[in-house]
Amino acid sequence: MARYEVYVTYKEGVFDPPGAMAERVLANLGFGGVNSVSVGKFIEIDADADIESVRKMCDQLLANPVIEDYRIIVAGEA
Amino acid sequence: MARYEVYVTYKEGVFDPPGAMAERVLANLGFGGVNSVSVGKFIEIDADADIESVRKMCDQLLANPVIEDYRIIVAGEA
Amino acid sequence: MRDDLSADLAPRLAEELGLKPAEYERIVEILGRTPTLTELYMYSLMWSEHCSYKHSRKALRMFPNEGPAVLQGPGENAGVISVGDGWAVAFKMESHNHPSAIEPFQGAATGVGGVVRDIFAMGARPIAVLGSLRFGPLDEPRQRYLFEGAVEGIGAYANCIGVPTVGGEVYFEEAYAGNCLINAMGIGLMREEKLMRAVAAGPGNLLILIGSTTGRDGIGAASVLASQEFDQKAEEMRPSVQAGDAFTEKLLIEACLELLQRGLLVALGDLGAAGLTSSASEMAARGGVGVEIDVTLVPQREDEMEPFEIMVSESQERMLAVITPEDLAEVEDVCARWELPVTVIGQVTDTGHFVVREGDEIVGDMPAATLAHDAPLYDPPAERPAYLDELQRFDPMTAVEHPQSAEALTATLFDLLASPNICSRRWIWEQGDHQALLNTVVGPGSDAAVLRIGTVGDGEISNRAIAVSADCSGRYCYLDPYTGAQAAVAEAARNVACTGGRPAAVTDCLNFGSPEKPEVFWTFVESIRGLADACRAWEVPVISGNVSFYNESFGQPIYPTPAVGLVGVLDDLAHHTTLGFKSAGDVVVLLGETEVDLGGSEYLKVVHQTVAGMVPRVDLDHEAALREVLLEAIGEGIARSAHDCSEGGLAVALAESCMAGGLGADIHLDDALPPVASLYSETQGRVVVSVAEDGVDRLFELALGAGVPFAVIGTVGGDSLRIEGLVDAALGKMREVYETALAARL
Amino acid sequence: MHLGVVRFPGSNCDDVAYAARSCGIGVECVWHDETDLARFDGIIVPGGFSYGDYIRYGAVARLSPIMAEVARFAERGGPVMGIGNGFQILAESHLLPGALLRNEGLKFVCRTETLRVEQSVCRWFDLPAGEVVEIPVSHGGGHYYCDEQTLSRLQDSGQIVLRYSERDGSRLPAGCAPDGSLDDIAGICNERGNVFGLMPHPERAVDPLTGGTDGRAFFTAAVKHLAGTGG
Ligand SMILES: Nc1ncnc2c1ncn2[C@@H]1O[C@H](COP(=O)(O)OP(=O)(O)O)[C@@H](O)[C@H]1O
Ligand SMILES: [Mg+2]
Repeated sequence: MARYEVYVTYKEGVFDPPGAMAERVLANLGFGGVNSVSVGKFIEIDADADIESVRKMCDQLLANPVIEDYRIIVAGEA
Repeated sequence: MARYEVYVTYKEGVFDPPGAMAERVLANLGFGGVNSVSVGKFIEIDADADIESVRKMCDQLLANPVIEDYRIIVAGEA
Repeated sequence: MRDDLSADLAPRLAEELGLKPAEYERIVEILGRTPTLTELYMYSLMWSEHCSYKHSRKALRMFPNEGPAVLQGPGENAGVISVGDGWAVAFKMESHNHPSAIEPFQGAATGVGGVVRDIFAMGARPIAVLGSLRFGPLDEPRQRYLFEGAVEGIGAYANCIGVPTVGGEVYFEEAYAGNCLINAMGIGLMREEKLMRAVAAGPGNLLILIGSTTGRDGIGAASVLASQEFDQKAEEMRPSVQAGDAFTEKLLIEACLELLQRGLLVALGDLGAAGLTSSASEMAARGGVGVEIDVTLVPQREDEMEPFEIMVSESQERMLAVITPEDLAEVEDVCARWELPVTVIGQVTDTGHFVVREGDEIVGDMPAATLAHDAPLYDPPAERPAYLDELQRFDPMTAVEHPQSAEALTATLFDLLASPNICSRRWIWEQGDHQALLNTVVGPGSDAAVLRIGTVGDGEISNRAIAVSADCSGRYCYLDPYTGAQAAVAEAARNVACTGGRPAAVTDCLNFGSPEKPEVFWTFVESIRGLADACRAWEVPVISGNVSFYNESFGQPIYPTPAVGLVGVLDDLAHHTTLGFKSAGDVVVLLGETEVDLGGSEYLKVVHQTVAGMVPRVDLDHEAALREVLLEAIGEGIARSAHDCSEGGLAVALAESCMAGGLGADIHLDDALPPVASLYSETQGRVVVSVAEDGVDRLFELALGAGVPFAVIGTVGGDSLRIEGLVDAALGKMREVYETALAARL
Repeated sequence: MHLGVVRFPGSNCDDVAYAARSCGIGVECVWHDETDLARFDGIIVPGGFSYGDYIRYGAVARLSPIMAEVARFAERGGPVMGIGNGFQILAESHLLPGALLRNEGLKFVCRTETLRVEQSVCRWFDLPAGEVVEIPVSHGGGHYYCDEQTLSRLQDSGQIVLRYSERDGSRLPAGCAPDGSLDDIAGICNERGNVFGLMPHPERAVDPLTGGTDGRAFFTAAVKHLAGTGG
């Protein structure tokens, strides 16, 4: 059983509504110096599967290639 | 300017409907051996701020301390 | 038994679980032995305030529950009334105050989920949700967080299950700063013959669990949280917060309604507070049968759950049903189609006992009815609060300086229109889908929502409708709980009548502090008496409700808040009315008479930061007569708009009719009252009606016949509200203030 | 004339079916595991919350057996309309370009919006360009996004069907679309004009009692068109 971590982020140039909102609200809350915030997904998968199939899971379900990139990390045995 | 990565996950025992849905759909798609999927947030912050203020940003806005845990990583200079 | 407790450990654990020593003794007496761990948990939850109503049950008996239209009164998951032509409507209001104070989004969301399950447990398709909400003032960040989270949570959940959010109410008062109130009202529609009850029957029949898996989340959450005083100890209670799964709820609605449609269910009930324990014991008690559950059969979300955890888990989105063994295969097919797990977890027996097994081992065996009904009932002492005399002695007319000039009075109108308790709630209701199901004839933003009776899915559309409103001024109830409670029903009934609906029945959610405090308990009893007297006089029965005690923080109780949800019936949709003025030249009429009633008013609060005085009295006969005049006038098609006077008085009511209609008005008031009273008095029993010129005589005749004071006060037209000598407010400016006030505070 | 309305768990198929019927169109709700659409002259993917919109709007619905059939149906030139969640599903399925993101203000919006009909190749729709209609929106994820090249392609080939607009049909000031949509886009179609997606809900505007009647044209136009093509 392996533990995979998948990071799903918006592609460059895609508008990120939660990120943009967070930037605005953080500034309102008085946090100076925040240049940018982006909000993506952090998906943890425990599976008896190789990284190739995890890639397929991402392509088919977990990410939308039109707007998102993803990165998979093998985080060890689960 | 530093780059921080924040990982937001559900606290143990809090039900994660999207994660449960992903498990089911992946199984239906024929991915065997998926034991568990959890869906959290992956937040990237570029800011002129120390980790203490990033922690405050998380407590105040980016994570919901009642149901979520978070982890901050300093990912380097942005 | 495996869960055996020693005779000296058991009472100590009982105490920790909130049972009083005498209650523990009673359990031992019932069982004739020391309870097991599982039994102790089950009793402690069933006998908690939340599940047993042990402090409130006696007082609740004051409510009238019967009437020709009532198909199901209190005691079931929701009340049900007939609304004509074979249609029935189920409704119920429920609190989720304590969970929401910890996590507003999830608390409010799961509150909606819970009340909606109560509705379809009766066999009705959920058709509407309303929220009755109270927070502290919005200048505190914590209050903004609670408010925004709760609004979002209600919307998110209701939207996802495709049930429109058609109305509600919200108030901001210091008294709720430490303890917000989140009450959700659910409404459902069915054909009368489909009425379903949670009554187990037929020994040998199967108990099935449909929906989500069972986890440790919310072990005793609702019951424990709702039975304890609430301080800033939120941190420690966190693990009992639960996340809602609206999609599973949507599947449950569809699957359960299909099972019902096919006649496959003997009984159906939802799992709410105290989970399986409560649902199964109540079903068994109602049916006079026993039940047996094997916890190992219950699908579990977490590892190594103890039997007691499974029995009291409050995991959301689960339903319990009784079916015959022959129907199991078909039931499984239906659930599979809706991708919902369904599991046989036990059966109905003829022993009258609730037996809990872990495989072959028995871990609990109790007379089922004792769980559901035998909690000791209390008669807590009640004492009129000492502060009332002083508050009521306050005379607003003499105690403070009032604005006199037209300029100052106009400025006051704008201040009131900007008050969070009066301004437009658009910011809230745009976050909820109020149109799904295609029957919303009048959505939020009017006096009452009007929903057409019918199901577009079956192509069945009728000419009938229901009108619904949720109301309660906690401030009035604080100053005078008896009158305040009457004012709550009076306002709800007026709101419904303003749209053309005849009040039919009421649900309530009684939010109070600790019943163990005599002064709080007095306000509780007085409120019930007020509601009961009004409901009895108007023959509007109370068919369901909910009590939420221990709404306190740091020993400070909230305002007594008996929220009322009222449903009325319109026999013909061709005659319904909204609050907006319709055309220039129409005549503006005031039904009812203004008196000097500034005690407890929004004016006093906004302008003088004062909550004191005698609240407006409620004249039960006058209110009834007023509604008859309105219903006649609307039924005959002469009333072109109708809007009741509530917070902010006549001036605010006129302003709202102007804004809603996009038309100004020229008004002349000769009530011989001090200007501030003319404009901002909150005298009950008043409605602003507009009629075409040729309708005035008829309306006068109707009012005269019913003995309702009638005054022509002006005409519709222009682009400002001009009240002679007192107010001159441009429509555009009023709108700007009224529409932006809420968002501006967030 | 026979339209199929796809029913996923969580979709509001009944609303659309009712609206279409009230405009004189024969409709049938089709369960998401069906794989034969041959009997239909057109397909509507309705609004709602298919699979709760967990993971992403429309992400799970796109994987259901019927969507492969809908793709084939569209490929053969069959008319397909996605409303609200249906638009999101068509975008996820790549039957329409771009994607729908969360509303810019992060809040769900339910209100009636003014829409201007654009000059387009959309075959679901025969209202004249420049016409203004009032249709309710009700969504949390209606922010249309695509990259710049796609946007200019949409423009050049007449694929922008509806825009949020002022009452008089003029463009909104920047940032005033209810969801922050790119270029105020409320509805687009594919190059051939047979696949149409829109966030507003015309099915909520077919009855003067409940939301007006401007939505009827979205259904009656289909009737005319489909009749004209012998469907
Ligand atoms: N929490 C809420 N959710 C949805 N609609 C609300 C909410 N609170 C108030 N509203 C709506 O805003 C309008 C004004 O509310 P309110 O001032 O309480 O009306 P009234 O004084 O006539 O009872 C009503 O149509 C009501 O349904
Ligand atoms: Mg009113």
